[in-house]
Amino acid sequence: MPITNALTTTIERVSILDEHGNFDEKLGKGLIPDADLLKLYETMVTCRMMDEVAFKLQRSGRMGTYPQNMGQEANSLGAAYALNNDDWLVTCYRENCGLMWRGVPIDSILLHWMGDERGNAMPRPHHATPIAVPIGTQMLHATGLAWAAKYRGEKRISCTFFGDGATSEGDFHEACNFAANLDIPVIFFCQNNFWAISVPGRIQCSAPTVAQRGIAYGMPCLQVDGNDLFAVVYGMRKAIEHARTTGKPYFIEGVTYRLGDHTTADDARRYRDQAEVDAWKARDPITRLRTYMTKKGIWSDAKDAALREAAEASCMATIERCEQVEPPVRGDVFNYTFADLPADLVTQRETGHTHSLGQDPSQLPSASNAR
Amino acid sequence: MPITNALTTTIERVSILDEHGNFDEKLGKGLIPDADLLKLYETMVTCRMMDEVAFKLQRSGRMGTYPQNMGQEANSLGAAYALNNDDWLVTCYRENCGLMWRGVPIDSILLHWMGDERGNAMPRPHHATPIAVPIGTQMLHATGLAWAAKYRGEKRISCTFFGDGATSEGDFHEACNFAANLDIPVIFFCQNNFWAISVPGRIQCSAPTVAQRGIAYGMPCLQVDGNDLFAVVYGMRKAIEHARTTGKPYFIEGVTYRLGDHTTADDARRYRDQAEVDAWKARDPITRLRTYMTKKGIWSDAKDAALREAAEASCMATIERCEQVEPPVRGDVFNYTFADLPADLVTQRETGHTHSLGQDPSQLPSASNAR
Amino acid sequence: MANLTLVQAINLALIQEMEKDDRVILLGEDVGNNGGVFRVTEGLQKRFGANRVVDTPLAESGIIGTSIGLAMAGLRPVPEIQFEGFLGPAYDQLCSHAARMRTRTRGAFTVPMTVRVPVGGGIHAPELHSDSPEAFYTHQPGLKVVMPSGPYDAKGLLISALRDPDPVIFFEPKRIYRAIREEVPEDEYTIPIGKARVVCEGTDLTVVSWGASVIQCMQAIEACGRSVELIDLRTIYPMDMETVEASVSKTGRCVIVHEAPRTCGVGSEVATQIMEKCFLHLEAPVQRVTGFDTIMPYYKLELEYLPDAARIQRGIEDCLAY
Amino acid sequence: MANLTLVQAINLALIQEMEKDDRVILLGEDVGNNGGVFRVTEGLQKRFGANRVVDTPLAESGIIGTSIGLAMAGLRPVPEIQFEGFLGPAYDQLCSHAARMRTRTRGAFTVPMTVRVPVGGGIHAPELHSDSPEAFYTHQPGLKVVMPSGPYDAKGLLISALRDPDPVIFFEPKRIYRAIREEVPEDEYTIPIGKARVVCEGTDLTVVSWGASVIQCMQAIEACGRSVELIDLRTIYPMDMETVEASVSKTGRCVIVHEAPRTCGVGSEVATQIMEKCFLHLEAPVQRVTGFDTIMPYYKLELEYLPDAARIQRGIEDCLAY
Ligand SMILES: Cc1ncc(C[n+]2csc(CCOP(=O)(O)OP(=O)(O)O)c2C)c(N)n1
Ligand SMILES: Cc1ncc(C[n+]2csc(CCOP(=O)(O)OP(=O)(O)O)c2C)c(N)n1
Ligand SMILES: [Mg+2]
Ligand SMILES: [Mg+2]
Repeated sequence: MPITNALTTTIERVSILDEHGNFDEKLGKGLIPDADLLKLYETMVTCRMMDEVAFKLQRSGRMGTYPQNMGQEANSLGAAYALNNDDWLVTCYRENCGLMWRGVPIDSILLHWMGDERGNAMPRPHHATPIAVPIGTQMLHATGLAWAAKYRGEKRISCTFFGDGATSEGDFHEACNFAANLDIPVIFFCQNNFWAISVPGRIQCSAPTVAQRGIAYGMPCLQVDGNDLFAVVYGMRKAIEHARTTGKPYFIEGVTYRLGDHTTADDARRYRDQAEVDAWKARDPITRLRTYMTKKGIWSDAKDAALREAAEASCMATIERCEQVEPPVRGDVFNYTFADLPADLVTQRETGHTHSLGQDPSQLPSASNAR
Repeated sequence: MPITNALTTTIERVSILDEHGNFDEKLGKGLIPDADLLKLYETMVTCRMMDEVAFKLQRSGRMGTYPQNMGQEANSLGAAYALNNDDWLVTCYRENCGLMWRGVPIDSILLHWMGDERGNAMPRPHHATPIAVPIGTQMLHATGLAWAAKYRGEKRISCTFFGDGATSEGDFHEACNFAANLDIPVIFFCQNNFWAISVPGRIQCSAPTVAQRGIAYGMPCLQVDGNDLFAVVYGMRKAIEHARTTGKPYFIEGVTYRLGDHTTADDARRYRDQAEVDAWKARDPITRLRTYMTKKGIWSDAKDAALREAAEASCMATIERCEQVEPPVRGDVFNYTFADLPADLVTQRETGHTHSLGQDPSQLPSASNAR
Repeated sequence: MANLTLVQAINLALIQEMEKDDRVILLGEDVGNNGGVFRVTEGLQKRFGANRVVDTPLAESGIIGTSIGLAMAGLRPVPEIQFEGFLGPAYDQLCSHAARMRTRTRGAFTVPMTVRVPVGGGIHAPELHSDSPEAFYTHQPGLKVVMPSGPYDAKGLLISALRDPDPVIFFEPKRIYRAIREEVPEDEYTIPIGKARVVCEGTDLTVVSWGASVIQCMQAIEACGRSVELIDLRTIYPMDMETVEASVSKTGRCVIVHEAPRTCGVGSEVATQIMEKCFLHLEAPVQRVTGFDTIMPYYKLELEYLPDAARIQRGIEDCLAY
Repeated sequence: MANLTLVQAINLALIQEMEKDDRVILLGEDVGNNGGVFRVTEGLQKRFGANRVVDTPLAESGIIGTSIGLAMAGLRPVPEIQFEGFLGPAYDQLCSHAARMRTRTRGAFTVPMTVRVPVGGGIHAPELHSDSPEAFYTHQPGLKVVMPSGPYDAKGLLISALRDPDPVIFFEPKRIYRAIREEVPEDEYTIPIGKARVVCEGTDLTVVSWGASVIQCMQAIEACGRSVELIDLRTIYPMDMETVEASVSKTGRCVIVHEAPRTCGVGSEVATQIMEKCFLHLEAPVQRVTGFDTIMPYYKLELEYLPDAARIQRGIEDCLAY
């Protein structure tokens, strides 16, 4: 037989609670207990509120460049919910909701965007890594973290998040390839929001799905409606089961949309149509859940109003806490460069100068402020 | 429908003349006219002979590290045969046979491995790029070259070669992704020889095929028996047709094997079984073609002996030519750094020194040798 | 003649060269429809078409690697890397290929490309958006490195870069993208790569700097009230040591100012060459006022890191007092 | 105590540390079954298992990036990059992440890893197999850079590197992998990172070098017949300027020798710091005998490029004659 089949493969798409309120009982029933659902919804609303508050703060000069998560909350939240709390959560910057669920103080995230490294000092028990700024680089760390767990015989896995744009970077490829070929249990979760700043998704991946990127590595791949918390949880459970039992990676594409600008430094009206945004607003993961819970009788407009009020108050309190954090001291420019500072760096820190004639430590410009 | 199909895709494998001498008339008939076949065979034999001669030369200290092509000749040869002579051929270092077909002087290739940059001064009309040493990097150049052709409205495409190991590099991914999403006609040809020095293929790609790497980009992909010149030509014709008519890329995996060591600096016995090598010797692309041509009555043992003798003589003549090339001059360390040398580099060249007190150009150590 | 910002001057240079030479094409992340995140390429895609101003996938090695191919084929690609911190993934293609192509092929292939890169700190940006990596590319043979300090120079230098037969890294100090305006002739003019500019003459001490720091140097010089000569290198490689040597031979003292970390920064090269060339004229050791040998801090502390007028002034005064 | 090559000394150090500390794991291309292309990791996979000595995919960014993750989780990965020319693809992970992790997380995450890299020319290898990129990693804050010049130092320095809480780039001069043997104690010993070694004492001039060049320096010193002090830096960052300063303050003259290109090479940093610290002692400008500011040529010309004993001798003599 001169032409034979070398491979046939398929990718499935999961949707449970769709934008019209249809709910698939077969897949969805019992997936998320009502009590959890309420807490998950609460987290989403708080996260959304934080976006709004942070945006306003940035506009009034009290916050640096800030990337809103608006519209994408269900992806990281569903993942954090399905994972164990000691699985590694290796995120980019649109996973605030998942981090909040994990218990990472939102203060950390805000401090980071306020230009303060202390925001990245993620408390160890959360098993969450610092916010990743260079696109596409953090997935390799996720692979390394899960590899370390495997080496030590721990059951811990990694779940790493990244955008559609990030899948264009070479590091994305290398992370998937290491995990697939060295048998490392990593869940690669792409939040496909169809834009990388102003560049449309087809420039990053003109294939019918982003999920099929996983086929290159022989990974099982799945596409889920990323604005459907149920679908995300369903997909994550499959992925987690696979990763834990086989020790191998899994690829999930969450189809979603960022409803806001890329960051506060961006103006998305320059490059995309309002009609597109409106269409996606109708698929908002929060609205969808609210309608579902209301129909189910476990939620009401009054409860929602109360929740929003509480969320706003809590966000404002967080902001105020962050703004009251003592400013970092000049010495911190130096203190974390190495565990032990070389003498030269000590001198630079003590003098505040780099020129040699200025490096007489007895002439400290502000000795008190140095540490 | 909660679970829907998002993608179904298949990959085919082509084999026309198999290792047992079976020839598929349906696909193979008329694919390569007999007259061409004889020339192609001649090129393969010469290429193989060059490997043997270069190997011996290296052992006697007359040649630097040299990577033999043994066993893989059909891939690049079939490609070069199917391509137009002004399509870009962007190779790694196991494509001597294709370069020979293209007319690139074998002297160039040898000079390169003899540690002489003049070997890389590929004559422009051949549309072949210099030998690529850093693995996985040249495919991006292929994409850029084809992009330039597209920009200028030329019909020229690129065909780039790389190993299974190279598909692990991030640059491989970026090259495929640029071509796929920016609509650039590049044929990505992976010579899967199952080894990257001592590392087995499954560490580079544990998926059932390397070809499926192309699915990630929505490219058509094909696996061919890379030791079957007919299958390679068949696959290349499909790929060329696709690239020229759609302006888009195509992915081919040629399944093959390197019969020799990785390079003359390697000893493959350290990491692979002789049994494996022997099994692949039985699939040698040259033997296969010879048997076929003999059966067909267009070849004979006597002709073969004569050819080998002529090939050996021609290889020895080439070697001698290369060894008689004037040694490069010291000035050549400098002369090609920029189109116009900065004054500082001129001084370094004229004096042969980098220390400032040695930089009085009137004290030329060897003024005559500087240019 | 118009009063332009640096952003506008670069935009103008690009327009003029693209109109003259259809081998010039722009590519990068967000350079097309969006006109670049700093709006440097604003309006260019509309004007020249999506074939000549191309939004690429988010992959810096891909941007530089395909640009190398484009250049090998005879075009003159102008890739943009969105921030200097994202040059990292492109480092290999720049240093292993772009820089080496002419040498390793004995001129059979060349890479006439201009890599545009916003550079430096002071704009309250997130991490990796405020670094100054010019020394890396200066140490790599085969690359030219340019960094203008104002709109006029930017236009003239960029046109030279676009016409250069070899790869040029063109660093654009983002801190002054819009902070200053200068008269920039509409007419075409070039400023040669490899020529420094004496910003102001002086007799007591020479300050050597480049990029946005030149502004801080001017403030410091003003503040210290002495006769200080200021040299803006403009091109970092090839370095115009002739101008520096002439100045330091006259003044006998020199302070070098840059944002990058001190160790193995470009300042050490300038200082060493001054020692080599002006040894007998030197009345004090050459001083370096630079970023610290630490990671560029997040923005709450960035002004502690960047050499400001006060630190420069102190350097000048300590050097004068020696 | 055995008479070992550099390769053997490193192999021994790895064995001893791996036996003591199961957080140490090796990874890279061909390091396992094949024992590395230079056989530095020979026998280690057999001894410690394929879990601790891991053949990875052919991807340098992947090797360093996953090592960062391994280190963040508390292991002590020892990635090998097969040749220094292939550090390029890993540059971003090294400089954007490994170097910054402690700073950017205020110590919450750290990267205790040792990147082993064969370095330098002189072995008739193909292109990108003969470069000396130490200056790039010296300029990047947050990394330590080590380069031994012989088997004894190699073992002691490597053990220090493996125990260091921060990322160390450990360059192994491949030219002397097997060219020299030294007595190397079987017992565990460390050589501190950041301490230079005075190879031989002298009064007329100081030579500062590191790596394989130290051998050429010794030949040149012998040939010139003067009292020359030779300092082997051993660690390039943090740099032991105390030792250098003490020496040059005594001799008043200095020649720095390295294989890398001169411009912005480590030599310029050493020279500048000498000027800063020994200004009044200097009797001649510090001299640099280095690779040229060109691409490292293919091997037919590599000996024209590398500073050999004759060029070093000439540098010493010109400096002495000044
Ligand atoms: C390596 C690198 N290149 C460029 C940038 C600038 N940049 C920041 S976000 C972004 C787009 C990211 O798109 P995507 O991965 O889809 O994530 P999204 O913002 O859509 O969530 C770009 C280009 C960067 N941060 N890092
Ligand atoms: C970037 C880079 N890393 C490592 C090497 C060293 N090296 C040379 S060839 C090779 C294996 C290549 O394997 P593959 O791509 O399968 O090609 P093959 O040799 O099998 O034809 C390696 C690791 C290199 N040349 N470049
Ligand atoms: Mg996106
Ligand atoms: Mg291979």
